[in-house]
Parts: sequence; C-alpha cells; structure tokens
Amino acid sequence: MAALLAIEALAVARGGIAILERVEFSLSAGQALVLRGPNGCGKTTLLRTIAGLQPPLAGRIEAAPDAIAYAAHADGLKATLSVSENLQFWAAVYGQSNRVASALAEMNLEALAQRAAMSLSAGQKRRLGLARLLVTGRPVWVLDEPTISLDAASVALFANALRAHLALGGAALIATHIDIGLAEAVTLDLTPLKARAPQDGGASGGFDEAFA
Amino acid sequence: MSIWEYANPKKFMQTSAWALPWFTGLAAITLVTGLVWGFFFTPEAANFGTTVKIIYIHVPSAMMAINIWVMMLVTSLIWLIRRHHVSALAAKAAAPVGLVMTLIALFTGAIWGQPMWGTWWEWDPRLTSFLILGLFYLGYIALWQAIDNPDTAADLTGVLCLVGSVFALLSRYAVNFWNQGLHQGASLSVDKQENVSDVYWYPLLFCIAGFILLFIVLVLVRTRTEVRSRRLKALEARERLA
Amino acid sequence: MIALLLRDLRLAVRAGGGFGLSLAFFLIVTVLVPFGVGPEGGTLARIAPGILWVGALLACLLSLDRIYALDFEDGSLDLLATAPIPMEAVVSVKALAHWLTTGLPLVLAAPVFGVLLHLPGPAYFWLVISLAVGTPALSVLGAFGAALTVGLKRGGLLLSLLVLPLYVPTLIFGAELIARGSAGGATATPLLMLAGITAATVALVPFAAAAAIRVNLR
Amino acid sequence: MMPELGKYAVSVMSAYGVTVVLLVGIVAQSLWRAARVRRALEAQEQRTGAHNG
Repeated sequence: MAALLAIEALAVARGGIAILERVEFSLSAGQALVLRGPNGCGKTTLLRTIAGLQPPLAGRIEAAPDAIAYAAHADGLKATLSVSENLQFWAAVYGQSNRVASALAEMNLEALAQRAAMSLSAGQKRRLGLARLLVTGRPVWVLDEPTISLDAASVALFANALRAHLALGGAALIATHIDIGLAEAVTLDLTPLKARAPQDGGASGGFDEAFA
Repeated sequence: MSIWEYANPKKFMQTSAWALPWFTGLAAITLVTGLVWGFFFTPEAANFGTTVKIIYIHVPSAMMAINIWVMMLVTSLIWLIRRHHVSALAAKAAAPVGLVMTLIALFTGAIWGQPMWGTWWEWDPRLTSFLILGLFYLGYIALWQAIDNPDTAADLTGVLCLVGSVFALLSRYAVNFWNQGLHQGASLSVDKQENVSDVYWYPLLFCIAGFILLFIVLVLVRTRTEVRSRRLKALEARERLA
Repeated sequence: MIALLLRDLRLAVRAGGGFGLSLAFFLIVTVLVPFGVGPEGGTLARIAPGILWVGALLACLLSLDRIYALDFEDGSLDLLATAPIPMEAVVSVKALAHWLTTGLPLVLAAPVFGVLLHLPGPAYFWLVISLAVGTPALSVLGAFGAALTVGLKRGGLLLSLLVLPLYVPTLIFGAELIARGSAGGATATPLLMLAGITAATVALVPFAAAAAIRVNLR
Repeated sequence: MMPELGKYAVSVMSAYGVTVVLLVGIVAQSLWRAARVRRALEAQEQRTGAHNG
C-alpha cells in the first residue's frame, strides 16, 4: 500500500540553525506515529516543516498536495464567533460544509454550538480546535500537542475520533508528552536525531558553513 | 571563475580585506583633490556667484542617493533569487550610507536654495522626491532593525525594496505632475555636460569619482561588519542549542 | 474565499472589532482642522480636498495592524497558510474586508464632512469619485505593510513609517483630482493615474504581501 | 589661502560644513561598529573554539 506521507533524510532548522536531521519515516493508511522528545528538541519545527509552513534544510517530504491537515498549539478560534460559526468557517474553507454537524457531535460540542467561543473553557476550546480537523476531510493529520488542557474523558473522546479517522483510511502524526491511549500507535523518539555540529558532519544552516 | 564566487562569505572576506586599503587610498586622493580643486580653485559663476561651489557636493551626493538605492535593489534581487547572504548584507550595509547621501543632497539643496530662490525649502519636485526617497531609506533601515532573525529580515527588506522602488519612481512622476518646480535642471545636471563649462566640469568629475569610491569603501567596511555580525549570531545560536 | 470575507466582516462588526473607529477618527480630524487654521470659509474650502484625503489616509492607517495581527496571535494565520486557499487570495480578501469596513464608510461619509469644510458644490462629485477610486489602493498597500510587520511585537509605528511613503502617489493624484474637478479643470490625467495606480496595486501587491507573510510564518 | 566667497560665504561654508560632519559621522559609525563586532566575534570564537574564516 502506498504511503500517505513519506519523509526521507529530512533536516529541519530553527532560526537558521539545524536542530534535527536524518528524520525518516512513512505513514500509510490506518497508521499513527507519535513523536517524543524533550522540550525544544524540534517537534514543533518538524511538524511545521511537514505542514509546509517552512522549507526543509535537506531531505524530502512526499505527500499528496492536499493530504495534510495541520493543528498547532493555538486553535485559531475567534472569540466573538459562536462554536458553530467557527467550525462552519473552516468547513467552508475546505469545501466540506456538510461535515459540520457530525464533527460537532463527535467532539461532544452540540450543546455548546450557539455559545460564543470566548465563553468556552480551555478544554472545550481545544475540543473545538480538534473538531476543525474533522471538517477538513484530509487524510493525514499533523497534530502538535493535541491533548493539552484536555481532561481524561476528553482525551478518550479524542482517541476515539482518532481511531475512527484511522479506521477510515486516515493517518496521523502526533507530537505529545502524554500517553493518548492509542495502542496501535508507533512511537518515534527524536532525541537521537538531534543535529550534529557542522564540523562533525551535521547539516549546515546556510550561512556558517562558508566559514569553515 | 565566476562572479558568484565572491558571494561566498569566506571568499568575500579575503578579497575585500585585500582590496580595502587600495580603495581607501584612491577614495581619499580623489575626494580631496576634487573638493580642494572645487572649493579653492574655481571662479565664481556669473549667475550663481560663489554658491556654484556647492555643486561639488550637491550633485555627487544626489547622484549617489539614487544610485545606492538602485544598488540595493540589485543586491536585494540577487538575494531573493540566488540566496547569496553577502548580497543581502551588502544591501543592509549600503542603506545608511544612502540615507546620509540623501541628507547631504537635501541640506546642500536647501542651503543653496536660500540665496537663489529666496527660501530654505521649496516644494520643488526634485527636492520633494528626495525627501520621499529619504523616507524610503528610513523605513528600509527601520525594518532591518526591527526583525531578529537575519534571514527573515533579509527577505522582508528585499521585498520592501522591490515594492519601494516602484513607488519611489511613481512618486517622482506624481510629484512632477503636482508641481513644476524652480529647480534648474539643464544648467547643472551632469547629463547635460555641454551646459557646464570645463572649469567647473573637471573638478566635478573628480568629486563624483571620489563619492563613488568613498561609497565603495564604506560598503566594503560595513558589509564586512555585517558578515561578522551574522557569523557571531550563528555561533551564539549554536552555543545556546548545544 | 467568500467564507473568509464573511468571517472578517462579521468579526469587524461584532463587539471589539473596531468597526466605526476609523470613521470617528476621520470625523475628529475634520473637526480639529478648522480649530487649527481658523473658521474662515475660503481658506477651509481651498484646503478641504487635502484635509479630507489626509484624514482618510490616517483613518485607514489606524486600523491596518488589525488586518493580520489577531489572526497571527490566535494561530488562524498558520492554519490559513496550510488551508487550500492560496495566500495571495487570503491577502486580497483581507484587504477587501478592510476596505469594506474602513474605506467604503469613509467614501460615503466624506461628503458630510465636506460640508463642515465648506467644500464648493462641484467638488462633492469628485470627492466621492476620487476617494472611491483611490482608497482600495490604500487598503492593499496597508495589507502589504501589515504583512511585513506581522510578527513584530511593536509593529504599529514601523507600519506607519513603511506604508505612508507608499501612499504618496495616491494622495497626490487623489487630492489633485478633487482640486481640478472643483475648479472645472481637466480631470482625465489625475483620474486615469489614480485608477491606474489602484488597478496595478490591487493586481500585483498581494503577491508581495503573500510572500512577506510566508516569510514571517517560517 | 581662503578663497573670497563674497556675500554667499555663509551658504557655501555651511554646505561644506554639513557635508563634512555627515560624512565623518557615517565613516566614524562604520569604523566603530566594525571594531566592536570584530572584537565580539573574536571573543566568541575563542570561547567556542570555532575556527575562523
């Protein structure tokens, strides 16, 4: 089965300095990969690079042009819009307006649909942010700390949604600290992939190699 | 052997270290010759009196103010297209020099305008365009200083330089349309050299060459500084990471 | 894209969106000028086109940093950048939303403010025309300036410094159009120039702005 | 030695004066910053043991 997302010899940089290199993995339908590593090791940078927000330093990212849905730390919610208005906007952007109702139901947000986003608790906001993924209709979810500020019940809710997504032929790439209770997920520890200094053969951040 | 070799920071540092003393010497000789000749050994002009001596700084500085912006446009384009860091840093290094040239052109223009037109400031198209050019320099420099990440700053200032160039040209036209000025174009501008007699022309040539050489020296010195500061930043960032 | 436009408009008119602030600012500028230059009608009438244009320009400037700042803070801009809408379209739509909430009200309100400044009769027509043709360029150029400064903590002042020089041609031709129109002079040149600047700006500057945003999100 | 500048003496002298002040200013600023950055870079390179270019 062809991979939905394939990463080959990827090196990523933050502020012009390489922080991760030799990252390799591939995700096929139904697979989930959990990225782990200490704070500041480059999880967010790696995800942003894969989502296409910044160019890689080296290596290749292979995915269909409209395969990836990205969810960052911030949920991108508008405080003065209601829950359903927020969701309808993203559904319209992705051309999937018919999915709004089911996404609200799946994330248990139906009762809150008419509330303004500013009156939600942190966990409810997070759930709304994750409901956004359901209305993108995209197969590969790239998630940065998706369970932050969620309680145990909501984590389970999210794990169920994730499982359903995988069962439908989706894939997920998740950076997280805690166990999301997804037995089938594979874990990739980023600690050994830390970029070496250029003089030790590591990838160079564009400018300083010219001095060596 | 291609010209792009000099876009390599190491190669640039080596070559500029070698070239700098020569350019400095040449710039000093030419500039001093031109200014001394112009200031001490030129006659009064019939219609301008001794104020004619101001052209030896006004004309070269005005030329440089425009040319430096053009040079920044070219180096910004090289950075945006070919990603040579030295090119972006040269644009950054040139901007303050361009601002100083613009200021000199404006000040000497105002000082000259006072006895000639009877007013310090006239909303003449050329003076006004230079004022606007000065604002563009200010914005460009301010944007460089506001952004921490050097590559982001280089990209954004490059785009600003591109858009700014178009609007600077447009402003020049708009201002012309808005007020047909008092500024004597033909009698003194260098492209109409037949209007300037040789007595004034030769020292003026020296001054122009002197200003160009001075600019080259300043840009080399300042680009070397920027390259070092960029290198310093990279080392510091790597140290933080380790 | 229509969804984005509707969302931005909705956000602008909801509480805290700042809709109407620009208009109030425009009114205050127009009211303050006679206090500064004296109530004499002839003088006011003569400088009215300039005052109205400078006022419109400053009112427009006031709301520029909101174009992306809020979206940047709450992460929407990252999500929009990964959405299937090209960034050029996002910029254009946001500039359009800015114009609809700032420029258009200014165009409609300007004749009222013209009365305060004793604007002569034939000038009203040209006032509306010149603002209607010129203000879209202000919004798009503003969106470009805002794109350059989107990641900066204190970008407001820098934004003004970057954007105001870009406004010079529009301001000159806009004010000149009113002045000539009210004096019965030839209006074709300034009108065509104004329209040309706006058309070229609307067509090309979004590319530069989109590039700047992509760089800033990196 | 000084040329006779006549009634425009003030204009000419101030024009040259302003120019010299501004040019000396930019040259001094360039040299000062060059020296400062060079020292900072040398210190940093010695600390981190990176080789120079």
